[in-house]
Amino acid sequence: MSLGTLLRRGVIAAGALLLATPVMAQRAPEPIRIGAVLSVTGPASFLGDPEDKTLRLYVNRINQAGGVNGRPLQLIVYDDAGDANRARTFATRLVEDDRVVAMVGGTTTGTTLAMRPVFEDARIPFISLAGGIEIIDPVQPFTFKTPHTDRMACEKIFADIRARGLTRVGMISGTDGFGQSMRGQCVRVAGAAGITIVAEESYGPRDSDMTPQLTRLRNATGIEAVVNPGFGQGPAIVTRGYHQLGIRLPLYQSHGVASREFINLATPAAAEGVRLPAAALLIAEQLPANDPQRQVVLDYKAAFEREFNQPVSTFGGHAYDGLMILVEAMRRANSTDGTRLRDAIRATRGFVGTGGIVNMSATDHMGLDLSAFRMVEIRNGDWVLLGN
Amino acid sequence: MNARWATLLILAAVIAVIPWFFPSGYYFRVAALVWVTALGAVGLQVLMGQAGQVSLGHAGFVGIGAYAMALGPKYLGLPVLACLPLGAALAGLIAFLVGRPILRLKGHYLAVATLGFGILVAMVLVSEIAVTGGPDGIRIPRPEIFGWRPRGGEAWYWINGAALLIGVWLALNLQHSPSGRALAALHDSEVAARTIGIDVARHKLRAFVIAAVYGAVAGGLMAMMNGFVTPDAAGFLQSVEYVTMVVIGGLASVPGAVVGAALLVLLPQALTVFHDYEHAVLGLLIMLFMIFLRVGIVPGLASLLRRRSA
Amino acid sequence: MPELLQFLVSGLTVGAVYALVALGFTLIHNASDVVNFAQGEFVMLGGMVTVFAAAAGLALPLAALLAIAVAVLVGLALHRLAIEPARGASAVTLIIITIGASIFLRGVAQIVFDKRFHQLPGFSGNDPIMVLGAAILPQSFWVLGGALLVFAGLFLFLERTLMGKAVLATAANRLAARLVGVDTSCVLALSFGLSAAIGAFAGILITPITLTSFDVGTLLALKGFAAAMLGGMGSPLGAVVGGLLLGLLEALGAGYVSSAYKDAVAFLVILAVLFAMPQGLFGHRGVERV
Amino acid sequence: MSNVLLSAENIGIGFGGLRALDGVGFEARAGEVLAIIGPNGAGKTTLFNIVSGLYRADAGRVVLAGQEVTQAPPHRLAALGLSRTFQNLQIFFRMTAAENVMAGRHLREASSLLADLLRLPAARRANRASRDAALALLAEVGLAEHADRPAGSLPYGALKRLEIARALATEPRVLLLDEPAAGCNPVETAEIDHLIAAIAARGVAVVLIEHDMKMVMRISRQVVVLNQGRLLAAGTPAEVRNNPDVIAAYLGLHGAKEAALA
Repeated sequence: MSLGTLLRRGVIAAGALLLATPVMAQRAPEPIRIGAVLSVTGPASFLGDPEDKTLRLYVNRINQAGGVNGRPLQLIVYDDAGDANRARTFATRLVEDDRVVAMVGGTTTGTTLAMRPVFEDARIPFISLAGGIEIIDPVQPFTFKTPHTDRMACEKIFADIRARGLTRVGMISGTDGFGQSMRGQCVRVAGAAGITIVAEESYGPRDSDMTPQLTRLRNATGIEAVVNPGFGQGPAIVTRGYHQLGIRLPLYQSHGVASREFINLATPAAAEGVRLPAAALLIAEQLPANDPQRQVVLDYKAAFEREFNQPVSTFGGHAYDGLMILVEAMRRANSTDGTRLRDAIRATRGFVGTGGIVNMSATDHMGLDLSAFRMVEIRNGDWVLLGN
Repeated sequence: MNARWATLLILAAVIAVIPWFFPSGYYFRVAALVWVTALGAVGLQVLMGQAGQVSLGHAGFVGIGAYAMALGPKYLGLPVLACLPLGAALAGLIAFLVGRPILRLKGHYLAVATLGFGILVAMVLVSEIAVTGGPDGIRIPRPEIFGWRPRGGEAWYWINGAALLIGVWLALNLQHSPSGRALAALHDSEVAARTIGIDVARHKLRAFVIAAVYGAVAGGLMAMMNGFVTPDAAGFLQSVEYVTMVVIGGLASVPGAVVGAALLVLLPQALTVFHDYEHAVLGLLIMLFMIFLRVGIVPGLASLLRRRSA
Repeated sequence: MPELLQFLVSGLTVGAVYALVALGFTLIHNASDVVNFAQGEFVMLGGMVTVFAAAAGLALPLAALLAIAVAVLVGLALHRLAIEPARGASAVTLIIITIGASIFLRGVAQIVFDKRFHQLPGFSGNDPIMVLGAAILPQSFWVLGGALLVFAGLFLFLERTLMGKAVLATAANRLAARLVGVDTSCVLALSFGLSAAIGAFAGILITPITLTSFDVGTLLALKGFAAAMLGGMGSPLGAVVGGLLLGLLEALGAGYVSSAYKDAVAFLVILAVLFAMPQGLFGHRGVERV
Repeated sequence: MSNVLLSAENIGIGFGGLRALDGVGFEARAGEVLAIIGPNGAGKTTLFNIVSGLYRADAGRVVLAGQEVTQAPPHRLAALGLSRTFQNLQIFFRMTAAENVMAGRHLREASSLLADLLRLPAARRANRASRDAALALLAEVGLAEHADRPAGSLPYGALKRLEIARALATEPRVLLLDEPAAGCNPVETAEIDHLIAAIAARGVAVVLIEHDMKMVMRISRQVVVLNQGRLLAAGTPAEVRNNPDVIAAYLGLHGAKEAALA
């Protein structure tokens, strides 16, 4: 070995140490590497944290059950803290350094859009957990998503408002990506749904008090219902303030309010009567016995809550769906080749997830329809499924 | 003046040699990120280290530069590359306009005023969704340089490396020039600087504009490299990170800004092994660095070496 | 009119918390020139420790006391382990140390507690009281009353006790204070402990209204810092006025101007004040000594 | 008189309720040393701060080389030929001694920001010229061997002279020296003494605040005495020395103190 190569190897080793590339023990059979870049901390940790927990939990369970195609899964998770630039770097790391065969994750629409070109260039399937419709519209060859789009949430909410004979809506939305993206979709579909948006307010993702905005909505004339696109603690504070100010109009939250934690944070008294479009997961026990999703959501809920001692959220459920769609596709394709895997994911039909029944196609990389959403109302501190 | 050439030579050598040891494209990406972040930090070093004026709004200018790359092509139909100088000029102009009143403030008051500026920029980027795409960000078309389309980490590694080299060269030139001396003078004693004929307000403003232009160019390059930008690029946390880079590397030192930037870009990559403990370890390391090398890494190590050899 | 009253109450409640955070900034700054960006983490500790202690079965008052004790211990440790070893370093170095400390504390909190949001029940229930058409939460009275208590207590401490006078003397002139026998290092430790206690207290009071999580500190530190600057760094009165003013500005900005730009409204007013009064509302306006 | 370079007329300033200066003035002539004396708190440094543009007087006017400059900022005054030193040192501590003086060449450096950034020949020429000038001035004040030492490492007496060198670097026509010999030993004082005389001999109008009476009497052509912000006396050293008011208010008080200490 020449001095040059020796030196070179030394520096590579030092560099590897410096960048702390996980050194993997060589085992047979070679594990299948799956990547995830999630916003485990930062402003979107409300979404990213349960996603992270779910992926780890289920990769373990799959491995205990013998892995996929005789090979164990290896999950590599990076935390982008909600920052798109950081997400992009980790995406490159997954593709170039960790050599993952697929990616589940991308907590927010912003980080997903920043990472998408990396996976598209590398021709590696990328299943995003973010809501924005622009992720899959127009369809990109290798990019999929599991959550319902915010457009669907808006349509579902507006349909319910119309069913109550109301048309004039006030909106208060978070200025985070989730809130603004959904706000935009609601504005876009309002006309077609026969809804007029007569007043709009917003609040910062970390704001601690929304009474001034709500006071303005209360005093705006002609509002018949209020919609709150947002996630995390914001909707809880909005709901509290709404109740505190004694506003009696129907209040609609979004699918971003995706966990029983919301009722606790908002207090059951304030949350009474709030309606929202939710995935089956929230109302697992109330699903009729013949509902195809019942078993899946009950199992996921039980597993998650037993493991982490905290209520499930639909965001964790999106991660579950993403991972399972990928695993099924791997089994069907019996391959980890990017394009074959992509074709297999695209061929997903009748997959029963926590979010709904997924039917993908070349033109639909999400595969959910409006039936995936169920309208629920909070009564006595619990979700109640409304008859569709 | 020898130290100036030595710094440039070492930096050029590092940029030229390390790719040789990169095991994968990911390393190009990270190193390219180091160079472009360092470019932004060098700009802040001119303002904070050389002129002694604090800014908690540096990322605001980075954001302006980055969004110019998206908005120029979208609304003015310009080629992306043309937007780089345009964004820099715009950032410089904005700095010139807001700098005049803001720079009358001193110390913490200046910090809070620049903080306010940065927050305002981020707020506009988040709120004016129709123009900026809002919190989910906006795409940037791929640039074309005489028919060549830089793709992937490696191309950007060289582009950003070259930009950093130029940036460091300019900053070092400035430091050892009449203008740089004027900045150093007003940094040490504004009163004395004024009485020897230095127009303190004008020179502070120059440093502010220079920092803004550096920030905008760095932001523009980063945006092109990512092909995407979100308002986080202009966020308060980014501004704090830039300040931390400059201080941790050594306020008085141009190469210090590069070292500080390298540290703060590489650490989060290295600390992923700690998973949940990542932030705790990062905070701990920042504290330890500042406690044990309080003048910053580069000047701190330099004086340690000098003491050892003496 | 009820609208205006609603905004005022809302602004004062949030502003009281900003004022308490700004007060913490001021106390530590006066004793050491350090701008302690970990101040927001004390607020976080107050809320989070109370929530978790209460969840573990401790009575709320005891949980609150425990939270304050924990925050004070953290404050003292911060001083002893991070600020004291760097004594003599430049102000900006010390600031970066506190930024590191804030990242560290948040990182530890995220492991010790969790990454979720938590709430506390209102001390006197959650049913609003209607005053002239404005709905006021009983917790708002707790926040305002508690803040008032802190302001009064601090005033008495500074003006009426020997230790308080030592703090004031140190603030006025550290060298002179040391020469007349004030143990300035002890004063500094005291300031950290006191700031931590005040921060934690604010955190406990506000959690029933605003909820809490491991990372609520960053934004509060930012707002508290701005409030302290608006009032004039170094002036406890300035901190209080600055905090309340900032809270009011945000509420009125959101109520009358635009909710998307309410923070912008607040910052524009701060900038305007600083342009007219470069040392803040109550800062020292002494002539530059040459 | 045509050779009056700097005149301050009827200067007044108040801080809060306190009248720090009231109706004070002086005329400094080319080639002469004018001393301003008075007990501590008499307002001497305040007068310097007004004349050099750091404070704004609320009454009176300042004329520099025939041009009214009452509200002019310090950097403009410097450009018009006024320079000063400080009682409490205002050294650029992060620079070397030579760089301190080079900074004083600021107004003489014909180099643009662009040239400086790109290190064009203009910038290099300016650097070289400034360094040459600085070394010459350092030699003149006796600091040649310390040129490349960090200013922070120089002893107090040397820093006093460094400030003078920096002020001279602006090529002033009027030089204000605020206690140049304070804290210096007799040898250093004598050196400064010679230096001041040499500066005046070049035609510079030197205005001096000093407590060392021997030095004042030795080198000044005129002496202005301030007491509690008012003009107490003005004239030649001999006139002032024999002025009964001065003896009573200033020398008497001072002398009594010195006597008590002796």
